[in-house]
Amino acid sequence: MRLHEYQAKQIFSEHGIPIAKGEVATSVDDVRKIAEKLGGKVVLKSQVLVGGRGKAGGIKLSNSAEEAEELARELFGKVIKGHLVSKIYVEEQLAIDKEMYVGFTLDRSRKGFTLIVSSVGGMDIEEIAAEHPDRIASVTVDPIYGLWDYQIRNVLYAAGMPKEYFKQVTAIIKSLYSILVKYEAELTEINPLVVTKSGEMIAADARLNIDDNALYRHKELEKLRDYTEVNQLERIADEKGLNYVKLDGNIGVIANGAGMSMATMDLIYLEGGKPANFLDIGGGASSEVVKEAISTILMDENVKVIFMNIFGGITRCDEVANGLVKAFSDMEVSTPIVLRLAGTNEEEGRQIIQKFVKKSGIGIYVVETMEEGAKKAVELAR
Amino acid sequence: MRLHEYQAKQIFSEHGIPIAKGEVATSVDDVRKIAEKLGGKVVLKSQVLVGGRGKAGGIKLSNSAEEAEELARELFGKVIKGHLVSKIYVEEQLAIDKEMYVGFTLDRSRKGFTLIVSSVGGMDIEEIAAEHPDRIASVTVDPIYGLWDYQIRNVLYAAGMPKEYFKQVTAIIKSLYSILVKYEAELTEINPLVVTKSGEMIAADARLNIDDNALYRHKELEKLRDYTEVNQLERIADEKGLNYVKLDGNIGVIANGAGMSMATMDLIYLEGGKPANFLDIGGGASSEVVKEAISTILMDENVKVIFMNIFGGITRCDEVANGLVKAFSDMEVSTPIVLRLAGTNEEEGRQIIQKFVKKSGIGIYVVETMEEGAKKAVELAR
Amino acid sequence: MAIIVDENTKVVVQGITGSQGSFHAERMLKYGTRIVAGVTPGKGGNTVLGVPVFDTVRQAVEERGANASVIFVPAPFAADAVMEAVDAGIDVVVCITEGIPVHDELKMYKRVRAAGATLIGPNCPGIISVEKTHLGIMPTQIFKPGKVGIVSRSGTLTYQVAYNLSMLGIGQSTVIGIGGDRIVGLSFVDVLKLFEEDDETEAVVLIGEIGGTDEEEAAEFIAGSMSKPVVGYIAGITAPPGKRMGHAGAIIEGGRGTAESKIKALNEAGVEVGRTPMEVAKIVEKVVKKE
Amino acid sequence: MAIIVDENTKVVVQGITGSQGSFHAERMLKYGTRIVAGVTPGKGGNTVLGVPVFDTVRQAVEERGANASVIFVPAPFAADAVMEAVDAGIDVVVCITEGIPVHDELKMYKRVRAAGATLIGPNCPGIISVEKTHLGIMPTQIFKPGKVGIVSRSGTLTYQVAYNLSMLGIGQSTVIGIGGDRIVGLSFVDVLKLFEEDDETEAVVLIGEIGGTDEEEAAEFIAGSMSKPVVGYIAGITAPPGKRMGHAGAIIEGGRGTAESKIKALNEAGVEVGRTPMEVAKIVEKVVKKE
Repeated sequence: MRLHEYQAKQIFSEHGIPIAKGEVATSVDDVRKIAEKLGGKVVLKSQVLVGGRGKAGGIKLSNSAEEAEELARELFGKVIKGHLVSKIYVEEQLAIDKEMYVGFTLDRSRKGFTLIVSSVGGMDIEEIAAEHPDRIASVTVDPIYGLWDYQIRNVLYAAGMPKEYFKQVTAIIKSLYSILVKYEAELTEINPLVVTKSGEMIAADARLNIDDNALYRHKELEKLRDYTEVNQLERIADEKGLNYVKLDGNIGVIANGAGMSMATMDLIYLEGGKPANFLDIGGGASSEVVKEAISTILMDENVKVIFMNIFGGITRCDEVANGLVKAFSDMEVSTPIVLRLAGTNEEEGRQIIQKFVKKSGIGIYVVETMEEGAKKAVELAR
Repeated sequence: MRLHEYQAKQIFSEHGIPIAKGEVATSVDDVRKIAEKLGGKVVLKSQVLVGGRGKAGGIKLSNSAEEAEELARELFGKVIKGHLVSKIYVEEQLAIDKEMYVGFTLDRSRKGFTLIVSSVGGMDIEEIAAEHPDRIASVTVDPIYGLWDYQIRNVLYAAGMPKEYFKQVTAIIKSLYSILVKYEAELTEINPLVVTKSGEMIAADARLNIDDNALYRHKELEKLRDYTEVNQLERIADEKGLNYVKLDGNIGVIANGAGMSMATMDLIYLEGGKPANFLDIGGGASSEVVKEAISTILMDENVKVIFMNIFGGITRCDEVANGLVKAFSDMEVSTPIVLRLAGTNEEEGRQIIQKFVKKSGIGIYVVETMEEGAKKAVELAR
Repeated sequence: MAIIVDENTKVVVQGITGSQGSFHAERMLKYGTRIVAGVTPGKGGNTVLGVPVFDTVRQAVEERGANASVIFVPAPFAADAVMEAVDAGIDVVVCITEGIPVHDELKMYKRVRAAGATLIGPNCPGIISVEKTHLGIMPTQIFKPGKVGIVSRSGTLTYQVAYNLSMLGIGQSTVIGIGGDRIVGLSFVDVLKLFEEDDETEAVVLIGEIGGTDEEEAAEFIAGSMSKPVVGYIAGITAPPGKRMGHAGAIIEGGRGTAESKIKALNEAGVEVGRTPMEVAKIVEKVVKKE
Repeated sequence: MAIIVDENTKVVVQGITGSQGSFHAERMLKYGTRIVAGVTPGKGGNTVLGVPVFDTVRQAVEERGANASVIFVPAPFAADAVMEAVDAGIDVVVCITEGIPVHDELKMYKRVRAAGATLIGPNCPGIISVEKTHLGIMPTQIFKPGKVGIVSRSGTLTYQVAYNLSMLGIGQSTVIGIGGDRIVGLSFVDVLKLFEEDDETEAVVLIGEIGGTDEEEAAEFIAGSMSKPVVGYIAGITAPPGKRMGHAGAIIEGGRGTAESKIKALNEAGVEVGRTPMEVAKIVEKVVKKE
């Protein structure tokens, strides 16, 4: 779960990382009031959970409360890289002398959290890495031993950090690491970390991504999840506990396992079709989950056919078949279903479907292989 | 640094470990008031930093505020195993159904903290180990990985803990470990951990020893140090940063290094004398420290002679000699000094002393070996 | 011979009294897996499926000689179960559980490595040494004994490929799902090394997916140190960048870890990559017949 | 040969610009120790005693090939310095610093062991391989080359015994102060093993003190696995139980770790224990002459 800048900044501030004065607004009126309070010279920052919002026009400078009001009117309701602006963070403008970068990110290959520091900033870290390779340095922190001062020193020296900033930036890095551990983040960064003309070091942006799997231990953060950002269907799927991503094709995809789901989508493309979604029912799904998966996909009006591709391991084919039957019994479904069942309790599953099709006479096409299924689904979607 | 029961209990309570209602009192009047507040049926517990205070008469049961007042009058000013009672913790009486033991202690040999649990309690852990070996179990926690639930389960099963207590005792053990880590304790224990007749689990005593070397990171605890407990001379020495323990002989001992100090004491005993103290000036002592060491020892009226036994490594003999000269220059000293200097800058040190003795004519006996020094000191003490 | 586990492996099932645990324990027993014990704290002294249940893994090791474990406990307790297994001296830990917090997974990984044990998973289907033993949740009926090893980040895709191979008459030696999470106990390289040394394995199928750089590292190893033929499959060619595709393993971040980069790396290492599971099986058929 | 360090050991001094660091670096250089670098964060680029100073140990290793380190940094920063040294690939870390919190010491210990490096100390006088190299704060003039190894928990007592030995004409091979803290990098057993294998060592002096069970464990090792003669000394025979005698190593807790128990264990292992440092030297003389 990615937090909004204003949410992350509150947490940063609670852990001693200096931030600029600012407040979040949900209306044009709020923006004007906050801008007045801050003396007019402010930045309006669209709170959208996507990178590069500045370049995409999501960040505006204003010199007066009136101007802020006007800019807010433009920003609210605007769509930045597919994300609707419904909150604006209004912050005092900083007199920037220098921009830098600090951040931690999960490192799959080194099995730890990698601290990345750059003594230049204000652009994507990838750009910094490409343009200033001598000003960026990193070290992987072993989660068993935690972060040690020498690691910070090594990185600061290697990134060419001016010595006068060592103390402040070290304190900020230590706070970031505490936040990472405390909230079980998978990524946290400050880009840019700003030095103002008066010599203060301030987090001018704040990013904090929490591990979804750990949210059950951080109920206070789960409340911060912003559903206004998310596609309506994805939100419903999330509430049902389904792993669903909306796409723009017309073939609904249901599979078990992320790999199988992706492979199914890949096959549909290979056959010339376009998937309407990614939906992984996970391992060991109950018939209830299967039913919910089908009903979610049917809410997508683009869907002309559903391809269910199940290879049972921990998932049992009879459960899947029962879910399918339940879905069809509870709802009026006219969308055809291409069904491929293999693996654990395959026979039982097939028998349930055969019996049901015989009785109800509805359009379930049972196929033998996934290749055949993809072909059939693409054919039906035309 | 060992905390008093009432101090440790406050910390335990802040970390979710249930304790009985109680308050600390420094006067008979206080005791009566607290006892009244608690309904009369209370325990009076002398706050002395020594084990076995119960058997030594430091804990009294009272049935009324009046009785509490009377008992308090007896307890205040009493000396329990050499410790003066100046504080009494007044606590409600518990209806005890069962007593158990839980604690963590630094394990030098296994390089971690060993969790010890016993499903019987109310006596010293050594006694439990001897009398109920099948009811006591332990596991060493690797400080790198921390405490895991399975370790607690293993110990509880092995100690024959009744299953109905698992949940509560697990929570208490986890809190104890958090306290251990947070405050850098070297030992923390609850003995007895009590189950009341109404089924509550309560820490009836509380022990928390903090690593002295870590106190600089826990200023809030350093304030809790109770000097009323400590020998006046030891307190002064502690304020001067000296490692001093008062003993009951008449030969003042100053040496560098704990091993050397102990060896010096051992030698004095072997020669038939008795050391007045242990005093280790540590490694690399300055002349100022040496001077303070001498002046501290001279405050002990029993001291008839001082044996300074220095073998310089990181300590420089010239610094020691200068300290000695400073002490003699600033104070009027009639106590004879036996001095043995060897090691780093030995020659420079000896020259300083020779020059000073020549000039001032005071009683410094320079010896060649520590054996000779001990012999001379014992002789002078007679 | 088989890699990591064989017919002599003595298995303890952690979480054997749960619905998943008992369902799959029964299937494993039917397959011939030597399940010597189960563990569920608080259920010690019972018997499930004829298997004695203990409160702790230590007891299962001491009293029944267990040397491998399969873990079915829920995510909040799974890391603890792994730590318990390793501490009790278990050599091979197969963690089926999905949804374990990544900070826990890192600690598990470090502990297992420090102890010199082997962790398969988490979030994996387990391991099968065909007709010898099965530690996991695979649909065992699809496997056929033979000489192709399979290593995979995806559970269901593994079954799919094994199924296709079996249909073509090509059997498998050992099949391992290393797990789909970002932090897993075994890397492709770890398993490729074992297959390279295994007498019973003549060719290997590697099933990867987008995210991470494990496939790229495998390609490097294959180019430098593998003598046996490897056939690849990469899922997620059409996954839109930046979208989260199910389990955490499948994120494309910053251009690294794309299907293209993985396929390119494998091709450059001499690995033919099939576009569908069926195509993979056919390439294997070609490669194995050539031998 | 000498144990742990010799004339080829390339030393970096961490904290070389401090008063203790520079004082002892100078003494080590005079003794012939190959100090190739110093480290003080923020002082990189300077030169002290002709030795180049770096900001990080990594630089000292990369640019000067340092493979051992002597640490003089203050207690609050000492654990960090040890971690830095190990991480930079240093094989032998000698930590002189006194007063390090024990929770830090445990982490140091674990990290050093995991890396397969050697930690001497903390709170120790260091190590000297006589007339070859000296990493520490010992008064080098008292040592004489020879065939007796010394291992000790106490700094000054080590000097005392070495001094007495030298006066009797008995030289030393390597002398190690393992440190007086409760958690130190090397145990008596670790060092005894090395002396047992060292061609240049014919007899060993073990100097222990009250507290802990390291001497008891040493006795067990000597009885079972030492062929060379060992002579012992235990300080603290007269220390009152429960009183804290200076550094943390010297607490008598619960009857274990008393001088009596240690002397008894050593005697039973065939180790003669002297009552004074001089007596120790005389026993060694007798033992060495007998050989």
